[in-house]
Amino acid sequence: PRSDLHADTVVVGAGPGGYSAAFRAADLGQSVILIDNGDTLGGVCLNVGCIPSKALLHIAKVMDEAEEVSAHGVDYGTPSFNLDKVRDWKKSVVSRLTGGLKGLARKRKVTTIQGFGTFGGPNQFVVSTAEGKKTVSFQNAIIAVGSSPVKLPFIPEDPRVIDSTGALELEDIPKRLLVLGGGIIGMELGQVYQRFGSQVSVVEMMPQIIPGADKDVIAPLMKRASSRFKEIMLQTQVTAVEAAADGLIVTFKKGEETRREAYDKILVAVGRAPNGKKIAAETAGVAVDERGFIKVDRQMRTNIPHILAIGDVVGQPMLAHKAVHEAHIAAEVIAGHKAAFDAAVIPSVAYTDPEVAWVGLTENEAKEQGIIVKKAVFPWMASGRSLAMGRDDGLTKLLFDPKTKRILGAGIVGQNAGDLIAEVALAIELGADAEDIALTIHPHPTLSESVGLAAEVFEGTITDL
Amino acid sequence: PRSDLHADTVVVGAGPGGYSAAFRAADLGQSVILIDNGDTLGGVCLNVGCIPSKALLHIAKVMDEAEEVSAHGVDYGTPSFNLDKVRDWKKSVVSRLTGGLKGLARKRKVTTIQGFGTFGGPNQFVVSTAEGKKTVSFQNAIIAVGSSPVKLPFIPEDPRVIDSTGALELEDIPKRLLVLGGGIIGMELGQVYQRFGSQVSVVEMMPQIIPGADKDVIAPLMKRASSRFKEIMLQTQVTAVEAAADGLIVTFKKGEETRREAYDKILVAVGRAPNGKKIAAETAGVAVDERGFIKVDRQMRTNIPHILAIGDVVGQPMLAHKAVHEAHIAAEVIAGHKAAFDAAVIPSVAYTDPEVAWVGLTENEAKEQGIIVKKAVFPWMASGRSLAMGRDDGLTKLLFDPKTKRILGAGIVGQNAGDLIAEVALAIELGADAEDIALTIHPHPTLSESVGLAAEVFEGTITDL
Amino acid sequence: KPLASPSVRRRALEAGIRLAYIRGTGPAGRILHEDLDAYIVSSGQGAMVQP
Ligand SMILES: Cc1cc2nc3c(=O)[nH]c(=O)nc-3n(C[C@H](O)[C@H](O)[C@H](O)COP(=O)(O)OP(=O)(O)OC[C@H]3O[C@@H](n4cnc5c(N)ncnc54)[C@H](O)[C@@H]3O)c2cc1C
Ligand SMILES: Cc1cc2nc3c(=O)[nH]c(=O)nc-3n(C[C@H](O)[C@H](O)[C@H](O)COP(=O)(O)OP(=O)(O)OC[C@H]3O[C@@H](n4cnc5c(N)ncnc54)[C@H](O)[C@@H]3O)c2cc1C
Repeated sequence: PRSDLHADTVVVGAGPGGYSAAFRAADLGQSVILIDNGDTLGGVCLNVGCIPSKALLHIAKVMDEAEEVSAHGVDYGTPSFNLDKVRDWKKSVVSRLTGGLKGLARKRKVTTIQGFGTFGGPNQFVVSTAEGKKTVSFQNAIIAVGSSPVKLPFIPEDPRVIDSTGALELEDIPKRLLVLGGGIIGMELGQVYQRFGSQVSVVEMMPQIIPGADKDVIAPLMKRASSRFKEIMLQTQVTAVEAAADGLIVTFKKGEETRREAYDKILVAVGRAPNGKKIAAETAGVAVDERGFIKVDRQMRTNIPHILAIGDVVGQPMLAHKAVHEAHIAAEVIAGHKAAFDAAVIPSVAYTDPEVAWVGLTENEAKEQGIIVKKAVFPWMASGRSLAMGRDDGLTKLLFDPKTKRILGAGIVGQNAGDLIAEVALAIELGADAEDIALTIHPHPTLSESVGLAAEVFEGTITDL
Repeated sequence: PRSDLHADTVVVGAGPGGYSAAFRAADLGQSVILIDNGDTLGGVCLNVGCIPSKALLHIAKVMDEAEEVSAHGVDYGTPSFNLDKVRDWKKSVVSRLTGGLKGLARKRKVTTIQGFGTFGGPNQFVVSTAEGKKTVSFQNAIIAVGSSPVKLPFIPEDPRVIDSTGALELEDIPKRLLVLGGGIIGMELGQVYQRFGSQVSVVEMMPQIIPGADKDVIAPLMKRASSRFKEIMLQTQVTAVEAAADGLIVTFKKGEETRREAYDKILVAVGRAPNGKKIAAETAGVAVDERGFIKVDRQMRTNIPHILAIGDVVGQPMLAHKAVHEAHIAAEVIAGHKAAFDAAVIPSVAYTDPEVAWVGLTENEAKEQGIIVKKAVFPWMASGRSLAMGRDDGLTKLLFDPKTKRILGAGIVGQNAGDLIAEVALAIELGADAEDIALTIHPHPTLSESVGLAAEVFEGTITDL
Repeated sequence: KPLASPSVRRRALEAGIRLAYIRGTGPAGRILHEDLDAYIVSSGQGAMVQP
């Protein structure tokens, strides 16, 4: 053969998108090769994203709760904190999952190649491996190369400037940490470092943190974070960073005012850029836009029909569950199924404390798009379960079409919000209306009850407010 | 007037059923009087049931987690435990909610009377209050008198024998506690006392704890509880209890074998009996069965059409959310709406660690009723979020109709299972099938994902196993 | 947009049917599997019905 290796379907990138596509394709009878340059399968999400961040957030959460129950009769005092052990535990969680993936690949006879892949032509990848270059030919390819942290040009190369990957390495707990970017990743990692002992400042250009969510939904997080962080600077720009011996001197600009402040570390969390430009896509004729995104149709096909793309590299939202959903579609399309992306909504979650989750239409979007919605809010102050967890700072907001009463969206903030939002996602997909949700008996006392109760607020049948 | 007081609708019992019915009736324009003999509104659930038990379980959970993170690098050592403060906190949670109810009653101009009510005729209650007897007449009445702990005749009256109410008072933490009954309440309170320092034994007549749920769903709870409790005796009967000076001597019978063992306290949690016999129902002509249940139709009407009944007193399952749902129907029926009990399913939750939740058909029921189901299980060992919480012992089981693929039931065990079950309740109410659930994008990494993944197991599209 | 659940939408896609042509008989006009079955039978596409 002209190539060293061949498979029906070759997938490049073994993140949630890539491994899911490879496994689904194999389950549908294809021979599959999965190429990734990492040491382990799982991509960003498992190795340096979703999973390690959630493991650290879990530790932080337990520390918060231990502190809180100390006021309620179970006094823990200050724990002895061993950063090495925390890091090891985080690693063990990641390894268990990436090891699991390896087993799943083997079980499915998916061949994995460790190396960096670029197109060698419309039916070939060239993979740079430890043993040299290998060529891999295919009938169909799936590009799942994901994204990388955005770097800011005016920030110097300095070991004290880290991105999310660096932050998750937990090299040390800096005394003064500046988080550049108040999005999901910045807020999650900021809370971890604050809990582990850093004095955390967050700077965000937009007028609110986590700009995708509505302001009222963000408010409880903003309140809690503000009381624990040193400060949260909104509508503020970083215009310069100077690497001095005793700190990184940052210049902030808010309106006309500028200010300088020193930090021990800076975590840059201003977004992620797609990796589309790094795979010699032009060699295969695959179009990549100037930002590095690869455009696909609803079947996940690029402009070259036998080459598909999925996950972060095809566009926003850059979320693991979107990548997996697209992965299944791509594999099914290649297998000849008539699948297409048809999901009505993709939920978003910030795994902060409190958690913030939203799905479907937000109030901001409704306003922008001129869609008239009626909102119904259930404040968790009236939730027995939330109070029994020592917390009263959540809320469940549902947005309905005032005419059809159909559910259009939801924003939830509070403990387990990320779990609760799934019910609303299903409700939206099924076209449920307020009464469908209100008349579904939710177990008491749970937090999920708040979804039913918010629907009762809409219906005017609520008796818990 | 012939009576001291009069209202369109009089509700007796101010538990979740009673207060919800009273508030809904008031919102629908009725004048309402709410009678309860307790010091505060809220009935069993708020005062000595759902809420205080969940508050204590929260403390126990945090203690468990603090112990677990100690192995992961954040060492807490043994906390200083102050039972008085724990009790005070529990009380404060309860007071905040019962105080809230008082405000809601006032806002709605619902008159509350503290006293024990019995029927004085088909349109009258006689209430024994601190200031003497008062008569209250009505057009319509709603009986919401709830239930009381079952007492066992062969157990002596002794301060060391307590029921759930006594257990929640937290008078002390006995060294050796026997929990009589391995149902939800027994297992919840058993875990609280174990965590707070008791050596806990559980005795249950049935072959499994929490007999309503399927065995595989109970297994992870059984495993955790077994490793922490002194023992869990199944298929074992208590035949005698003797009050000795240095302990309560209990005789157990399992098959042909008998055994005696001493305990410092016994918590009797063998079930609850309806309070229907205590309200002189015959005076109004309302039929009460020999066990104390009041039979109602789908509109919640008793045999006397203008007298309705709701909640624990009308039958199983004795759950707060069932009571609230029935309460709304009763109030709406009285207001002339064409409402009727029409919910397909009522979820059940044990707020143990791990939580156990189930809804709709169980495998046991399917077998008994000869219904053919196909089950799909997603083990949480493969859930990144569960592992990131330091736990791998959950599972999500969905039951489908093999022909229509419609979802019929679910059993979930693991952290937050009680929150996750709501999505399945909604799915069942809406007649969703496996594909509807599998194609709904669940956020990653959450525990709610396990519901989508179990549906993928059914569909054969799963790539995480 | 016609109201239909994800599985109905997927089946319609597989059968090459535009949901806009189908009248839903479910609550709020929701298009059910049965409606899709009936449409397929009436439009002579019976062979495409999958159990
Ligand atoms: C700190 C952090 C936390 C996050 N938390 C969440 C969360 O909680 N929930 C969520 O949904 N999302 C989260 N995300 C986003 C999530 O990680 C991504 O959306 C997801 O990983 C995208 O999956 P993917 O398959 O598109 O690609 P990726 O996971 O980015 O994987 C791409 C893989 O391809 C490899 N690769 C790239 N180019 C090549 C090449 N040319 N040859 C060979 N291999 C190549 C990369 O090394 C990588 O392994 C988080 C991200 C970060 C950084
Ligand atoms: C420890 C424990 C934990 C529980 N946990 C949960 C849980 O987590 N989730 C759940 O769903 N359920 C739980 N339950 C069950 C739940 O408490 C009941 O299902 C619920 O309270 C029933 O509500 P109700 O309105 O029928 O009556 P109740 O709550 O029983 O209230 C009845 C009220 O009527 C009063 N009353 C009775 N007779 C008279 C009279 N003649 N005159 C005046 N007043 C009268 C009583 O004093 C009481 O206040 C728990 C129960 C216990 C004991």
